[in-house]
This record gives sequence, C-alpha cells and structure tokens, in this order.
Amino acid sequence: MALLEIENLSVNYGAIQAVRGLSLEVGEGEVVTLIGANGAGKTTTLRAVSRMLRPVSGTIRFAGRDITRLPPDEAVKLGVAQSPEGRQVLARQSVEDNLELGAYVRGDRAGVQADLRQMYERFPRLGERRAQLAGTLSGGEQQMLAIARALMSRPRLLLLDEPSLGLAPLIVREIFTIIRELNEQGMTILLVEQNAKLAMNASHRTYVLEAGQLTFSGISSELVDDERVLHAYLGG
Amino acid sequence: MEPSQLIQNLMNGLAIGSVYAIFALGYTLVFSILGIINFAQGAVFTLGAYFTYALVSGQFENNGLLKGINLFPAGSPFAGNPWAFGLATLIGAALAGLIAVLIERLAFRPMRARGAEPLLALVSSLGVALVIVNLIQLLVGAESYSFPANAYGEFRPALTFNVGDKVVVIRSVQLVIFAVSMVMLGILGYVIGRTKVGKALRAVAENPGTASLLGISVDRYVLITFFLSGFLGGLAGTLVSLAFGIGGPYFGQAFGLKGLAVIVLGGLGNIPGAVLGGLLIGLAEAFVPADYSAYKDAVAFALLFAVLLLRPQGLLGKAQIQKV
Amino acid sequence: QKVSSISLGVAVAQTSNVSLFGQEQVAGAKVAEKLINAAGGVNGTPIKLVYQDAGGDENGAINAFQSLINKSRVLGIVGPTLSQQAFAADPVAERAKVPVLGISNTAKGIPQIGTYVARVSAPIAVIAPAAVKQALKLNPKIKKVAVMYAQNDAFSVSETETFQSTLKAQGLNIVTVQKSLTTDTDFTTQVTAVINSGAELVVVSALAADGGNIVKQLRQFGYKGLIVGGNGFNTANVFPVCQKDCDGVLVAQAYSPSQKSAVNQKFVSEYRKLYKKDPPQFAAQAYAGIQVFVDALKVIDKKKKLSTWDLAALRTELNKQVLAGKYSTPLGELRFDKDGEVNQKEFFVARIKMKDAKNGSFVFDK
Amino acid sequence: MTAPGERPVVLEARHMTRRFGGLVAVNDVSFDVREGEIFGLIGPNGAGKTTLFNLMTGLTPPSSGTLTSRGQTVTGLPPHRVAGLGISRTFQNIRLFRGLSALDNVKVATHRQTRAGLWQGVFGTAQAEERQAERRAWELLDLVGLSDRAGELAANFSYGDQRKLEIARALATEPRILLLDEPAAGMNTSEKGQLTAFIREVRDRFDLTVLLIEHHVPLVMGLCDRVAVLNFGQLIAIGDPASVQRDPKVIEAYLGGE
Amino acid sequence: MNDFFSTYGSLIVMMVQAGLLGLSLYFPLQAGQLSLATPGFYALGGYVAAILLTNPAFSGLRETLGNGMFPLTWLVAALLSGVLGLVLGLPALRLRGIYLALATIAFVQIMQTLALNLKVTGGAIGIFAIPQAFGFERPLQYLWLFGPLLLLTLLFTRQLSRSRVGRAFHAIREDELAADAMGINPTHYKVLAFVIGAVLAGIVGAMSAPFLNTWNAKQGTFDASIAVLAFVLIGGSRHLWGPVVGGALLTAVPEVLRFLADWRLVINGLVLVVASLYLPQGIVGAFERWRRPAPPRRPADLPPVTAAEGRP
Ligand SMILES: Nc1ncnc2c1ncn2[C@@H]1O[C@H](COP(=O)(O)OP(=O)(O)OP(=O)(O)O)[C@@H](O)[C@H]1O
Ligand SMILES: Nc1ncnc2c1ncn2[C@@H]1O[C@H](COP(=O)(O)OP(=O)(O)OP(=O)(O)O)[C@@H](O)[C@H]1O
Ligand SMILES: CC(C)C[C@H](N)C(=O)O
Ligand SMILES: [Mg+2]
Ligand SMILES: [Mg+2]
Repeated sequence: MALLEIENLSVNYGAIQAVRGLSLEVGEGEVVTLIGANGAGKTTTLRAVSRMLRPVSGTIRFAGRDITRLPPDEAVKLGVAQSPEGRQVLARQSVEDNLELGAYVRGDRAGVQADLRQMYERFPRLGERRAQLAGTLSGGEQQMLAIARALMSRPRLLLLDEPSLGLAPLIVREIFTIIRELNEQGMTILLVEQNAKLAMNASHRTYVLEAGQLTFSGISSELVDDERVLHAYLGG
Repeated sequence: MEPSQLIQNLMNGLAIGSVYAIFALGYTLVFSILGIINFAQGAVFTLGAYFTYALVSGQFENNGLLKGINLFPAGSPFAGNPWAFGLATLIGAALAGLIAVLIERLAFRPMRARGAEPLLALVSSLGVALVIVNLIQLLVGAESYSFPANAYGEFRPALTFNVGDKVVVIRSVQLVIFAVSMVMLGILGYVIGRTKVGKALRAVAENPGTASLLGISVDRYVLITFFLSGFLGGLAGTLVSLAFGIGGPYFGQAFGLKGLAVIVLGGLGNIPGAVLGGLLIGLAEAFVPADYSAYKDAVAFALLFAVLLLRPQGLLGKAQIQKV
Repeated sequence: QKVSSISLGVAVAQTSNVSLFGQEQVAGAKVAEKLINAAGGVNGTPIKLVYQDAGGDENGAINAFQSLINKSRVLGIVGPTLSQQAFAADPVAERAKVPVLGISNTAKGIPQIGTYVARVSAPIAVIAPAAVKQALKLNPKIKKVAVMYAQNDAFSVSETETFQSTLKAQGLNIVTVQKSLTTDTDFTTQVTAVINSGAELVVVSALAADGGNIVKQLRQFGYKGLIVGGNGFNTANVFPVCQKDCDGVLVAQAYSPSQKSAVNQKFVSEYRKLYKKDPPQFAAQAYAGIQVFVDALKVIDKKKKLSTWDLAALRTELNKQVLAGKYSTPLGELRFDKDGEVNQKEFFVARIKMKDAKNGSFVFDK
Repeated sequence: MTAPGERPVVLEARHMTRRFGGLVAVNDVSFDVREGEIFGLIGPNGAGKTTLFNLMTGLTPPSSGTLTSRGQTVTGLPPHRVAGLGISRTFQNIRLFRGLSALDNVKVATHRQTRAGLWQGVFGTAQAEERQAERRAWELLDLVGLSDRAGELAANFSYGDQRKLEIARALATEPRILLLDEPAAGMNTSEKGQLTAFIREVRDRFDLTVLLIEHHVPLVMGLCDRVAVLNFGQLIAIGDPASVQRDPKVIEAYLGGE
Repeated sequence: MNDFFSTYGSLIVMMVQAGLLGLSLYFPLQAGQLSLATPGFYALGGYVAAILLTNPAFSGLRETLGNGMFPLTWLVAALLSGVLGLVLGLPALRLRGIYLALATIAFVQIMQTLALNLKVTGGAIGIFAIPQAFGFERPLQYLWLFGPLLLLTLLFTRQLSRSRVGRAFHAIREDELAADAMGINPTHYKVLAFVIGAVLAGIVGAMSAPFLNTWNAKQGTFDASIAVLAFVLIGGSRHLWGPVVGGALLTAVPEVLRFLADWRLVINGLVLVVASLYLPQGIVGAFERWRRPAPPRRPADLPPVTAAEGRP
C-alpha cells in the first residue's frame, strides 16, 4: 500500500479549476517528482495534500487513512510536513523560534534540540542568524529556513514546493544531497521542482502535470530522455 | 507640585491605570491573535461585573425581567468574607470568559471561515455589544447596582497617611485593584513570553495559515485566547465595579474606548505595552491639574496622538519589518 | 382627518444610558394611564398612551417624534428626556403644530422653542437656590464651597451656572470648580482637589451614576461636610451607587411624595402598589404631563365632542387650552405663562436617608 | 552600434554601504554600468544583492555611499522619485497589486507617463492620455503573454505568471534602467531559455539597460555582458562572464568546484 | 404616500446623510487608509454653520446675504475642513492600519473636548434655534440639499476611481511600497484622499446643522466613527455604492424595528452580526459576485504585439 494515495482529486479556486481529476501515488520510502509549466496545478496539489485547500472532489489517503477532510494541523500530527511555495516563514519570529515551532508536534525536547543543532550544521547560515527575525533574512536564507523547519517535525511524508527556488548553486546541491540522505533514512518525499533535471535525478518516479491534469508519468530515469519531457521542461 | 500632591496623584494614576491595563489586555490578546478589535470586550467587561453581582447578591431587585428571581433565597454563600467574594469574582470572570468563547464561536469563527476581511469583525462585535448591552437592560434594568457593603466583610474604605502636613488617601479598593492586576499581568506575561503555549500563540497571531501548517491547532488557540480575554475583561469589570459600582448596562463603553487608546499607545498586540500604556494613561489623567480636569480625556488622546507621531508603532510595539 | 382615538405620545429614553431616567418616566406615565382611565378617561373615553423610544441622542428623539406625530397621530407628546434632545425634536413638533410638554427638560430656553412647546418641569433656576439655602440653614458657618459638574451634559452645565450664581449671591466663596464627564467612573483627581481646597460644602451637578460615584468617592476620601446634589440626584438610582455614603445629601425637589393633595396621594399609593417604592420626581413629572393634557382635553371635549374634531385643529386647540388652564397635579398646582414655562407653587428640599446599603428615601425637612 | 566599452556610463555606484545592526549587508561597493548593458549580479544567498537593489531604488537608505545616474544623485531620493529618473524594478518576493486586475497592475505603473490631476480625471478631460495608457498596458501584457487574462486578479496567477506580470508592470514605467531580482525563479528550464531571449528583446526594443540578479548560472552567463559577484556584502569580482566564471574566488564562494 | 413621507421624511434624509458620511470615509479607504476622522469634520462643519447662522457677530452678514447664507456656510465648512484635513493628514498619514484609526479617533475626541469647553460652540448645551435652510417647512425638503450632494459625490467618486488618481489610490491600498516603487507618491495621494473625505464630511455637517435644529458636542463622537465604519463595511467597502447602501440601511433598520419596542436594539445588534457573517464583502459586494465585471476590452485598433520570440 502506498503511503500517499490521491484519487481523482479536483480543486477549484472559485470558478477556476486548478486541478482536475488527478490521481497519483507515493509509495513508502519513495521520492516522487511533480513537474509542469507555470499554473499547471503543482502547488495546488501539494496544498490539497497538506490540507491547506479543500478539494471539491476526490480522496486523499495517507497511510491508509482518508485525510481528505482533516484539518491541516491534524495532518501534521499524522506526519505530513510541507515546505510551502513563498516560504511563509514567520517573519516576526526569530530563526530559532521558527525552527522550534517546526517541531511543535513533537514531545521529545532532547531530540528537538539535537535536530536543531543538526540543522545549524547543514545550513551554517541559519546557525549564524539564529536570533535574527526571519522576516529580515534574504530570500535564499528564508528558503533554507522553510526547508529546515519542515524537517524539524520529522515527517513521514515531506512535501517540498520548489525547494531550490532562490538558492545559490552550492546550496541547491546541498538540498539535493539532503533529499537523498533523508530518503536513504526512509523518508518519503513528494517534490515539486522547476529544475526538472535535478529533481528527476533525485527521484524514483515523475508525474507530469498540464493544465490541472496528469498527462503522463513514469520512472524518472527513463523519462529524462523522453522527447516530451525533454522538449517542454528540460529546454532540450 | 507639593510632595503630598505628587504622591496622591501617583497613587490615583497607578490604580486607575492598572485597571485600564488589565482591561486592555483582553483587547490586545484578541488583536494579536486575530488582528481584530473586539468591540464586545466592553460588554464582556460589564457582564463580568453583573455575573459577580448575581453571585454575591443573588438577585436583581430593581427592574427588568429577572426581577423577583433569587438565586440564593437562604442568602448567598459568596458574600460576607473576602475569600468567598474572591471566589465569586473568579467565577464571574470565568463566566465572562465563556461568553467570550461563545462570541467567538457565533460571531467571529463563521466569518473567518468565509474569508471576510478582518475589519468586518469590528462590525460584528459591535453588533454583539449592542445585543449584550440591551439584553442586560431588558433583564435587569438600566439601574446601577453596587455590591452590598458587607459583600467582602468589613474593610476600612481608605488608608490615610501624612506627607508633610498634608494627608494622602488611598482607597482600599485601589490597592486591591492594583495588586490583582499586577498578579494577572505577571502570570500572563509569563505564559505568553516563556512557554510553548506562548510561542504557538505568537505563531497563530502572525499567520494562522502557516501555524496550522506546523501542526498548531488554530481554532484551539483562538478559543483559549478568547477565554483569557473574556476572563480578564470580566475580572476588570468586577474590580472596577467594586470601586465605583456597576453603572448600568453601558458601564463598559467608556472603558472600551480608553482600552483601545491604551493598547495602541503601548503597541498593538504587545503585552508589556498594554501594561505600560494603561499605567501611562492613568497617570497622565491623574496629573492633569485640577483646574483643567475638563481636558482630561483630551489629554489622554493628545498623549496618544503625540506618541504615535514620534513612534508610529506605539511605545513598545516593534516597527513593522518589511524585507523587500 | 377626524380624530379616531385619544392617543398621547410618550417619547422618552428607553434605551441608551439615559434610559435610567426614561424608565422612571415610563413608570409614571403607566400609572397615569391606569388611574386616568379608571376614572373614566376624558369624559368617558379612555386615553391611549403610545410609547416611542427616543434613545439618548437627537436623531432618536426626532424619529420618535415623527413617528408619534404622523404614524400614531397623537394629540400631544410628553418628552423627550434630555433638554439637548428637546432642542432638536421640539422644533419638529412645532412645525407640525403638535403640542409638546417637557416632563424633565430643565435647561434654559425650552419653552421658547415655540408656541407649541411647554413644560411641567420647573427650570433649574427656580429649584436650585432652595437647596443651597437649606444647606446654609443647617450650617450657617459655611464659607468655602466647591462646585463639581458633568461638563458634557447640557442640563448639568446650566444647572451649575445657576448654583454658582446663587452661591455668589449668598456671599459664599467658590474655592474650586471641578469638571467631569457623565461617562466617568473615577473621580479621584477631582475629589482630591476638592478636599485640598478645604471646602465646607460641595455642590454637585451630574447625572445619577456619576453623581453617586462622586459622593461616594468624596466620602471615602474623607470629606465630612455637606453635599448638595442637583436634579440628576432626583432618583432612587443614586442609592445603590453611593450606598450609605449617600446619607445626608441635600437635593432640591420639584416633587415630594408626602405632598398632601388627594391626586398625589392616589398617585403615590398606586405607584407603591406597582413598583414597591415611593415615586421619584421624574415619575411624578411624567404623570403630571399626561394629566395636564387630559385635563385640557376634558375642557375641550365639554365644548365640542373630541371625536368631531379635525386632528390638526384639535392639536392647536389642545395647545391653547394647555396654556390656559390651571392644574392640580401631584406636583401641586401648576399653571403656564404665555411661553409655556411652568409656574409651580411648591418646591422641596429632601435629604437622602439610607435605610440599608441599597434602600433609602428622600426625607423632606420642610 | 558603439562597442559596449565606449557607451556612456548610466549608473555610478560609489562606496555604497548598508548596515543592519552589526551586520554589513552591503560593504563599500563601487561599480559602473554602461548604457545598453545587461549587467548580472550574482553571489551566495545573503550576499547583499537584493539589498543593493533596494539601495539603488530608494527603498532602503544607504548607510553611506552614493549612486548617480547621468549626473543625477539617486541616493536620498524616495522611491517614486527614483522611478521618475527612469529606474524601475521587480521584486524578489513578488509584490503585485494583488487585488487589481493584471491590466490595472500594468496601467497603474504608467503613472509617471501621465499627468491628469484630480479634476481632469473627474471631468474626463484627459481622454487622450488615458487611451494611451490603456494601449500601452495591453501591449505590455501581449509582450509577456498574459493579455488573454487581462481582467483577472493578480492574486489568481500562479507564481511563475506573477513574475511575468511584474516585469510587464516594471516596463510600464518606461524605465531606461530595469532592475530584475531573480526573474527566472519559479520558471522551468525551457521557460528560462525563453526568458533569456525575452530580456534581450526588451532591452533592444526599449533601449534599456538591464541589471539582473539571478542564481541560474547558465542564464546569467549566456545573457549578461558583464557580471559582478558579491560575497558577504563585498564586490569580489567584476568582468565578462567567462573571466568571472573562472575566478577562483567566485568558484569558492558561489559556483562550487567540481 | 403623503403619510409615509411625513412619517419617514426625516428618516429618509438621515439615510441619505448617512450614505454621504459613509462616502466620506470611503475616500481614504480607497487609498487603504482606515481613517475614522469623518465625525470630527462633520462636527466641525456643523459648528461652522451653526455659528454663522446664529451668532450675533454675523447678524449683519445674514441680513445682507439672506438665503445666500446657507451656501456660504457650506463653503466655509468645506474650506476649514479641507485645511484642517491637510494639517492633520500630513503627519497622521504616516501611521498604518489601526494606528491611523486610533489617531483619527484621538482627533475626534480632542475636537469633542474643545467643543465642550469653548464659548463659541456653546459648551455642553451647544447651539440651538438654528434657522431652517431656505425656510424649509418639512424635513423631507432637506433632500433638496442632500440629494444633489449625494448624486454629485457619487458621480465624482465614479469618475475618480476610473482616473489616474483613482488608480493611484487603489495601488497604494494594495501595496504602498510597490506603488511607491512604480512612481506614485504615496503621501501625496493619501493626503489627497483624506482631504476629499474631510471636505465632504464638513459640507454634510454644515447642511445637517439646520436640519437637526441644534448642534452640540454629541454630534461627532467615537460612536459615530464606528457607526460610519459599519455603514461602509456592511454596504461593501470595495464599491462606491457600498457606503450609500450601508449607510441608508443601517440608519433605517432601528427605525423599521420600532414595532419591536424593547427588543428593538437587541435585534438591531443581531442584524449587524448576521449581516457581517453572511455578507463578508458587504451588500453591494454580494451583488457584485453575481454580476462578474465584464473582462476589459482590448482597444479595437490595437494590433496584437508580436510576441517576443522568446516570450517568458
Ligand atoms: N489563490 C488563487 N486564486 C485563484 N486562482 C488561483 C489561485 N492560486 C492559483 N490559482 C490558479 O490555479 C492554477 C494552478 O496554480 P498553481 O499555483 O497550483 O500552479 P503551479 O503549477 O504551482 O504553478 P507555478 O509553477 O507557477 O508555481 C493557475 O491557473 C492559477 O492561476
Ligand atoms: N532589515 C534587515 N535587518 C537585518 N538584516 C537584514 C535586513 N535585510 C537584509 N538583511 C541581511 O542582509 C543580508 C543581505 O540580504 P539580501 O537580501 O541583500 O541578500 P541577497 O544577496 O539578495 O540574498 P538571496 O540570494 O538569498 O536573495 C542577509 O544576510 C540578510 O539576512
Ligand atoms: C433626566 C434629567 C436629568 C434631564 C435634565 N433635567 C435635562 O433637562 O436635560
Ligand atoms: Mg507553484
Ligand atoms: Mg535577494
């Protein structure tokens, strides 16, 4: 049984149909990429999974449980964490408070402190700025914070919305290293990326979204050479 | 100014200022969480006083639909000594807290769910205030009520001492008000400033969407906040009515506006700010020379205006950071 | 249009913080309706009172008047509660040529609003001095006086002017004048100033709740001398506010429940039966207002049956008759001058006497 | 066409510095930009690139240093005056007028090109310029490919589309110098390719000088005439793309070796 | 029908007047400024008219001008409000959101205290026996003043919001900083919007003084500030008809509810709550949702611009 199962999902903004009849699966321990042009509905899909948006129809199952109508905070408690589009750091909170709030659902203080230290090691920039208000961080620094914060809850399923956005090349590499490592430790990841090549290299499978609908999907390593992907997303 | 006068004004200012502060805290809590001004806070304040009164005296004798009903025909268990009275005060405040929760459920939550603009909450809460105030009048009349003199046992109404050859007077209730307010402020300051609950509250305050994305149950924290704010409002109501009697259903209105001035002066959503703002406005009013007492209100607001021009975010408010 | 029923309008404050007074006015009017109809109404035809809430502001009063005049087609109106409201609403009645009787408006200039405006509430100028004189009688040694008043209330402001000129006329020395607002609850600043001024008499013009608080705080801060309260103290509503501290406050009254006339005694006993307490001045004045209209209508009816009148003509006639008549009311004998200013014979000075924490009464010394 | 090196300097930054508390976000940065250039600004996250843009557009006052454009001092002016000098920008954290339609977003930005005051607006006596602004807005929407959604609220656009709309809005101010802060963020590889061509084309069409912050190295190297590299607020390299790319300091701080 | 108008004549005028006050608050709101100063300027206008129309100092002027006195009061009120609006607006408009709201309330309170303490304003008693405008006999006749003013204001507002200045207002409302960066001087337009609102409120006040017969410090209070805000929000804060509809309805509701006697204001409160719950965009906003605005039309003669070869 897949960890995340989306069946026939449709999401609207008022009259706009952003996602239409989408079905996809993410198996336990898998890294899955979602690609598509601007406005294809990738963000919308992620927001439906993290329960920030209410679908008009379809079901979302997480670890066998129907979470379609669950409030977002409950979803986090089940083990879903998201690094959202637009970062959404808590601007008036310090870097450290943001990270600690990321671990809000966890009870083990010691474990949280250990993870905190680990994040500072991975992103030294955040360590230097732990007392700075998150709102005054540079764009890329905020992006690091958003990712680190999502990791702080030790989720079973990690949703990453364009994690490389705004990051310098060195850090982008670091992010993808982390993705690989986490996955090796058993974390399941659903990844939305514009940098399709990188993402596909880091993932097992890929879904391609167009105008709110799934056009095709497959094993990432095979799709990289697919004409359709090459042309539309890899600039080939 | 003579030293006796100075001390007297200081005492007066601190006493009334601490009431402003505790009243304003209720406002500021709700504001910081939902970004809305809850105009019903003045009405909740009034309710708190009426609840305590009902417990202590058992009945509303004057007018209105509740006339003739006596809760405690055998005499109220809440009257006669300070502890019983204190208990009644707490229960009264808790009831006010529950009303605030109810208000949130009925008048604010559905609106949030529909994505209305936060300003509209002002109108909704104005409606709630109108309902409460006029219901009170229907139920118990427009008369003033005062706690029976024996409600909290026998106390000297005032302490006097000499400074030079002049007397300085402090009313006992002023002392009680000051002490209770400071204790409440301390507790609240601790909870919000130092605990996980406080941290989560601040997250909800800043961005409910993001907070829920981190696993924080926004609805629960909103409820807690409303309960706390109602509790503080109700407590302030009882404290004030202890000193001045319950001045009828409209009693809280004058405080409503002052409370707003206080939280804005101190910095919106800022707890130490509300305290500082309350004390400052209380003191400013107390130090208005007697001959100009007509301008007392204007002084409070002129102070507010002047401070805002110098510090647009209020005294302790943090300047809004805007990284572009 | 013919007159269909004998309806009179009562436009007083039933909501807002002014309703504190309005409530008593309604109570008085209800007693009036009951007693008058029990006694046969206007020569056999019962009267009907139509109540419209005038709220506490000008717009409310105007709307209440409009509704009474045009929708309920009343013959005359008693109200509104505040003089400030009267300045806005009475001209509406004046232009519609509907007689108005002020039952609590005590400010200067009310009857002068127009020919259709009169009042049964004696202006402050005639009541206030009595209380000051009474205070001097109780303590002839008084020299220094402090004056306090609610500066945002029209009637308190004009009342304090009268008080102050009376005080000066009596050769007393006004050592401090303290202002406050009707919405205030904390008067420590003002009270401290009064106490430091060494005053031996304090004269307070305020409404019930704030006035009561002023008295309470004066006493708690240790003021021992005499206190004179103005018209705003004319209600049992001050008792619960200042409680035993109210004891001894002197209040000039246009009314006393102990007034001997038969009409008053009937009024008092009926009022006691309904409300379990003595009628306050505002209730008595409301009663008197209704009674004046009814008495005038009786005279007109005798000349020409009311039901045969044209509404507009009857209103005009009623106004004329009101001013012409002489009335024996619970307030004593009343008459009006050509402006519509009341001419009242008796005034009283009462001293507040508290039975226990909440209940008290006005005791009349004279 | 004159060779880039001989064209007049349109921007002169001298010793520009900005401190936030103890942090020096931009540290004594000086450089020149020449007319018609596409000038890249790169550097690690938090190097001070956006802050430098803010200093150049009046959004943040510098702690010290000056910027001049064609002899005019830019620093010290409020943002709208800077815009009046023909310097316009996009924002890294998109700042569209979210509650206005795409068309209005662009139309608003013609503000400095139009004159109508209160009464001319009310009496409708400025029809000509109003029509002009309208046409211009449509043209710019055409240019970024959003004119078929002209009436839609900006808030309803996806991230990538919002970036395009921001560019159109910035162009509506008829700038001579255009500052783009990570215009390609949120675009996929093939869209980035199109963006490169697009930027070149608008530069030529509107005679622009373009300053560009971007982390996508191939785009920067392919597009820019010159590149400056910031690290910890300091300018560590400036020059043509090829030489910058080879600079060991740049490799160490930003590109990473491999 | 006649009956209806004589019963509700003054109510109808008050409804129109409320709509105008709502519009006065709507101007700064269009530029994103939550200013609650309207009642302050309204009070000022009223006092100006009341003083000019009753004070003995102006009796000579009144005799020479006759009915011309009334337009003069409007003019003077507009002028004074405008100047005061400018003086107040310049410093105050640096404030944002609730801070601005409170600063403007402070202004209203200070004005009220002044009115209570000054001699010319008649202290707490205020000014009474204000002559009727143009010798009007019935309240409804005041529609001849308020009606045209409303129409003119609506027209003004509509034209304005379609103009360059109106667009600048809206841009500032949406994002002041971005507007600034796009070449719009925020201070300039915020103050402009504020002053327009002030002038309108001043004129309405000047017209209202004769209508109310009396003018005192209770005109223009904190409560009025909130009431006017409620007009705008319940009516709809994004559309020029919003304040008008909201003002008219909220003024009418308590009067229409008179038959409820004691329950009148309780129900009035409930109406406010229910309206805010079910009409989150206000009454007019709710209608707007049904009537989607037509998509903007492309100028017919505009050839499609050849998309850049690499359109982003
Ligand atoms: N808040 C909103 N209101 C209305 N429409 C929206 C909203 N957010 C997104 N949309 C529309 O929904 C569609 C899908 O948007 P979504 O953000 O999911 O796209 P995306 O694939 O994440 O694009 P991008 O790569 O640009 O982020 C788009 O057409 C967009 O215009
Ligand atoms: N208002 C502020 N207060 C404190 N520090 C600030 C403030 N604004 C920026 N900084 C700091 O200044 C540094 C430079 O920020 P800037 O946004 O200019 O970086 P950047 O080069 O644009 O980075 P990125 O590529 O991540 O966008 C960062 O470390 C940031 O944290
Ligand atoms: C109810 C009373 C206190 C009213 C007051 N006498 C007045 O004329 O305004
Ligand atoms: Mg997206
Ligand atoms: Mg940046």
